[in-house]
Amino acid sequence: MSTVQFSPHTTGNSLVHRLSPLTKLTFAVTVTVCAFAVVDYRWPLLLFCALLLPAAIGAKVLRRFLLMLATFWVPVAAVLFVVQGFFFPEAHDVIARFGPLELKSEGVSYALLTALHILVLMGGFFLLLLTTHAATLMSALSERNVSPSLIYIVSAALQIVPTLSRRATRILHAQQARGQVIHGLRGRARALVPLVGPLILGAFTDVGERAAAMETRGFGATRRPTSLITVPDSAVQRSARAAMMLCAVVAVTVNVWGVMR
Amino acid sequence: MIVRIDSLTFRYPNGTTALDEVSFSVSAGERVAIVGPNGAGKSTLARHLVGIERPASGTIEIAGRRTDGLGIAELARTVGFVFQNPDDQLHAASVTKEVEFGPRNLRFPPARRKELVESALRRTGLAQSRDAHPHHLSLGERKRVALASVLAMDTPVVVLDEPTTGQDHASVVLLGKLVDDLGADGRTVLAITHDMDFCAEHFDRVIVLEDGGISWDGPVDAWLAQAADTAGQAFELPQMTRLGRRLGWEGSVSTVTGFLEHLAPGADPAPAVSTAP
Amino acid sequence: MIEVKGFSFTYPTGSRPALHDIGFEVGPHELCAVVGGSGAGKSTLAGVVSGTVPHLTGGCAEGLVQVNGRDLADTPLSGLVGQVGLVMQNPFNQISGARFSVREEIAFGLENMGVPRDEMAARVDTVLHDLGLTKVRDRSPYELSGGQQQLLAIGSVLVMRPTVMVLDEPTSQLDAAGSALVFEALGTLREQGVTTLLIEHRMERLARAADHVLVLDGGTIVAKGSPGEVLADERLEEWGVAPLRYTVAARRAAARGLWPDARPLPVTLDAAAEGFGATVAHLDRGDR
Amino acid sequence: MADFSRSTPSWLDERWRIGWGTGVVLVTYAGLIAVRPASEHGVGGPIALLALVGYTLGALLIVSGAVARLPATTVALLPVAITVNIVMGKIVYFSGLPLQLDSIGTVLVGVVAGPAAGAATGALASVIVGMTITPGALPYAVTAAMIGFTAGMLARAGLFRRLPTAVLAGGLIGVVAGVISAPITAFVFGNASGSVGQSALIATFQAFGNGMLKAATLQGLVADPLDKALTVVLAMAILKGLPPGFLYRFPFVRDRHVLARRPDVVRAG
Repeated sequence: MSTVQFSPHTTGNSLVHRLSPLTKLTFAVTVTVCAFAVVDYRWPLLLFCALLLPAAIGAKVLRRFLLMLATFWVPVAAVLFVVQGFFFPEAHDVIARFGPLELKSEGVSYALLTALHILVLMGGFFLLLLTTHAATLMSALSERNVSPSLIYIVSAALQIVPTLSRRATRILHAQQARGQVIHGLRGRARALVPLVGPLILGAFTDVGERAAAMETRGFGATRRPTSLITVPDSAVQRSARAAMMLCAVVAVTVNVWGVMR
Repeated sequence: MIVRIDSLTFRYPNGTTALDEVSFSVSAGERVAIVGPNGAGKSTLARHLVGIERPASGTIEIAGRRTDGLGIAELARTVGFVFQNPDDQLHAASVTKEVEFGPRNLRFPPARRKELVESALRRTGLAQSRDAHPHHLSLGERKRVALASVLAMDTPVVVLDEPTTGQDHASVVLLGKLVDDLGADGRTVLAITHDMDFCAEHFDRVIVLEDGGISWDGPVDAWLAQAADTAGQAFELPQMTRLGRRLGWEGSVSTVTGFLEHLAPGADPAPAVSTAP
Repeated sequence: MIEVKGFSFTYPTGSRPALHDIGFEVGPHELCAVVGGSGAGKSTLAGVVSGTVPHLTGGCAEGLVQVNGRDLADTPLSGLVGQVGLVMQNPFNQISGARFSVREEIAFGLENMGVPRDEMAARVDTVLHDLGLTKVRDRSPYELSGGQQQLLAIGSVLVMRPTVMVLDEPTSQLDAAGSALVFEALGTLREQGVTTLLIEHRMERLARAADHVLVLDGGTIVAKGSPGEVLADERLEEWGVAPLRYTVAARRAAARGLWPDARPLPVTLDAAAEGFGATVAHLDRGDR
Repeated sequence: MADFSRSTPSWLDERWRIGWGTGVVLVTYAGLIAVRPASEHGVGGPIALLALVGYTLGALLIVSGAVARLPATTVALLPVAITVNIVMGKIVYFSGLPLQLDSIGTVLVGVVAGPAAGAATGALASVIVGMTITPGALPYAVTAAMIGFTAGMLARAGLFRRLPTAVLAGGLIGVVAGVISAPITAFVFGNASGSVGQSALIATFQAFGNGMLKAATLQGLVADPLDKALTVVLAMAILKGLPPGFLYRFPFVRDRHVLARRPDVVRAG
């Protein structure tokens, strides 16, 4: 297993998998911007059905894609419909009554639009994450001269999370083995310091050594770093990215201008 | 029998068998070392004793009670577990408070608690650093604080996971004496260790785990006598054992005292000159 | 080449010096071992020779530390990259986390030095092979066992081909086979002319591998010399260092006339076997 | 160290990028307040886009500027702090306590390494959560950045020397977090993000006739200061446990007397 457990990435060799991570990142950003740019619920729905779904099918990650949306988008959408359907400010057009609550049409259409916007935002990024290994994304960014410090921080954080989660479990067991009872809300509140204290203190005190190790391995030395691996890119992808970026900028400009006016 | 394990089997979530039909019993006051190559199931076995892992099949009885229905915190009254990494448990603002955490959880009356804490601090040589913040101490000292915090719970069974790793000579000597004393007090000590010299000098009995099963259970010298030379790849055999073999001796010796006794019986009657036996 | 003269150091938060009036030299083709109890200043000394103390920790330093003829007081850490390699006690902290596979983690230092890709790949693969890590080259460094992580930490420094290596308990998590690999690699380095400073508690391996042994106690050097001289010293335990069982057995035997008179106390299995072999032969003759 | 780009014009160097980023965030916030009355019918699309783009751009500028100026020790600290945020968030979430406490790493970095490092920690933590747990965290990057930045500024002002003032600082950090995050909650997520409890609170405020942004702001002002004050109390306990030698590696703590003088640190001074 070469994947990092923490990242949702799936292995595969489809066209979408092989695209440069930068192309997929640009796509996720552009499709989100475009979705928010038009006030009509059919537009984000069209983007989702015409672009995101086919891409997920093509990459053979449809099941995971839908599963992730079910986990993360459905709850947000449900809350959205309840909150805005019943409590949308200054809405009058009542379409149904549930006891003292009144479901109003303005609220429902607003909820529908917003939920679809969020669907596109989440879908775009899920597609990127499902088809891209974090290592490839980081390598691609470092080829684009993104600061090595930034790359380091993100890469290390991604990798330390599972280690620290395991450690949290160990600490929990260690304190229970010293007779700590973790039952009920009060018990859990009391257990917080004995769990969190060792977790954070241990993690922080390691930092001094790690910084020393990095510096002796030349991190931050002024010479230009090289890279062991390269991320394939192509002229087609470069122009596609430029076009998408232009598209996003136009969408934003038109909107901001419209809003300000 | 304070600990009785019968046909204990355990599988990891991914299906690999970590322990396969392991059975043994330990009586009160026994000092048992559990040894074996990395990944043989030593830690998994130890985690079963404190209730962190639950057996797939088989039973564990501690002080006459089946552990099935007991939580980790309930088992803590009978089994004290000293984890390998002390930083996994140190959280209090002073050494004294840290050591008091266990007895307080177990609801010992204040006078008894104080007595237990004092005795644990004395035995681990920490009386001087009682007010220090545990995280401001050295690794060796932190390991001793973790040890003291378990001793203070006054459990009949104490389980130690790699107690000598990261410890300097003085601490190892102190630890060895502590293991001897606990045994003399009638408390049972089980220790996972890879330090064969430490094992030979302070334990009456060794349980060797290999591939999830027990390949030896009995006196240390008898095991070393029959252990093949290839065992030296997985275990760094005691220095005296290797010397005895080099001299072509039959049987096996594992400690300096045993070696001298074999060399010239009766010539070394009072070996207590050095702290290393 | 390491040269330390009249060196003292106090941590910014310390009330007394962590190192006091230290002086020693280690030349090319030499392995110098440092032993001592907890808090004796061993790790501080490793930091001093590798330049991380006081550059990263702050604190007050006096005296001279030269590595390959350069005074560390006026050399920034970046000036030592590729010359001095530091392997730390805890391999988990040595892993940068900046890379997602073992192979790339080993390459991290070379990337920072700007080594061209082809040369980098060749050097990385050699190190992977030498330390037996080829099988796990594509795994995440964090999925390795403690022992494998320790080998990775050593490999990530070896690959930079430093002329001075500083290792702080590099075999603490390794089993017998793993530490044999490390000591084999150290032997090769010594042949190649590398200067090595090794902090180690496995006295038995050290007695065979080291050219000199330094004993630190309370921040000062209390003994230095060949392993045979230092490790057989009676005061070793007072200094907080575990004596070898061979030495203890021979000393106790000598007190009862069971150790050949002129023979020095043994610090290796070979010497012990030879000495006690002579005793056994003598006793056998006496019996007859 | 570590240039963001090989040929940066001077108006885009590190310091300026933090300034520009903060400016963009503030202008965005002001814009959102200003256009709100006129947008009753267009709510959701353009406004959300403005909030999203303005905040993201601001966060990117702040992060790129902040990260470029960090010394190696701080660079090594950031991933650890980010991880602490994430794992804490998970622990507290599964404990069922009505709290978040998922900014403790950000606050600690702000106090130990200063406002810029704090801002970078917060923003990057959101990026990591966005990459691994839910993309819903991405739009909140700027809020998290502001939490770290504010913690750093208040530490510089000396509020973390004693516990009572530190609790006050926690409250202030909470106010900033509540106000800055409101437009995202209101416009991007239609007031439906966060936990069920938060959404219920927002719904109550809306039911009493408050507009969407006002309801989200009120909710933030109720929940955030309490959560951040508790975060700070916990952070103070941790700071006490950090070995003095560790804190000494950070010039921000060392030179600005950010923390109370401990007997063990005084000797150094």
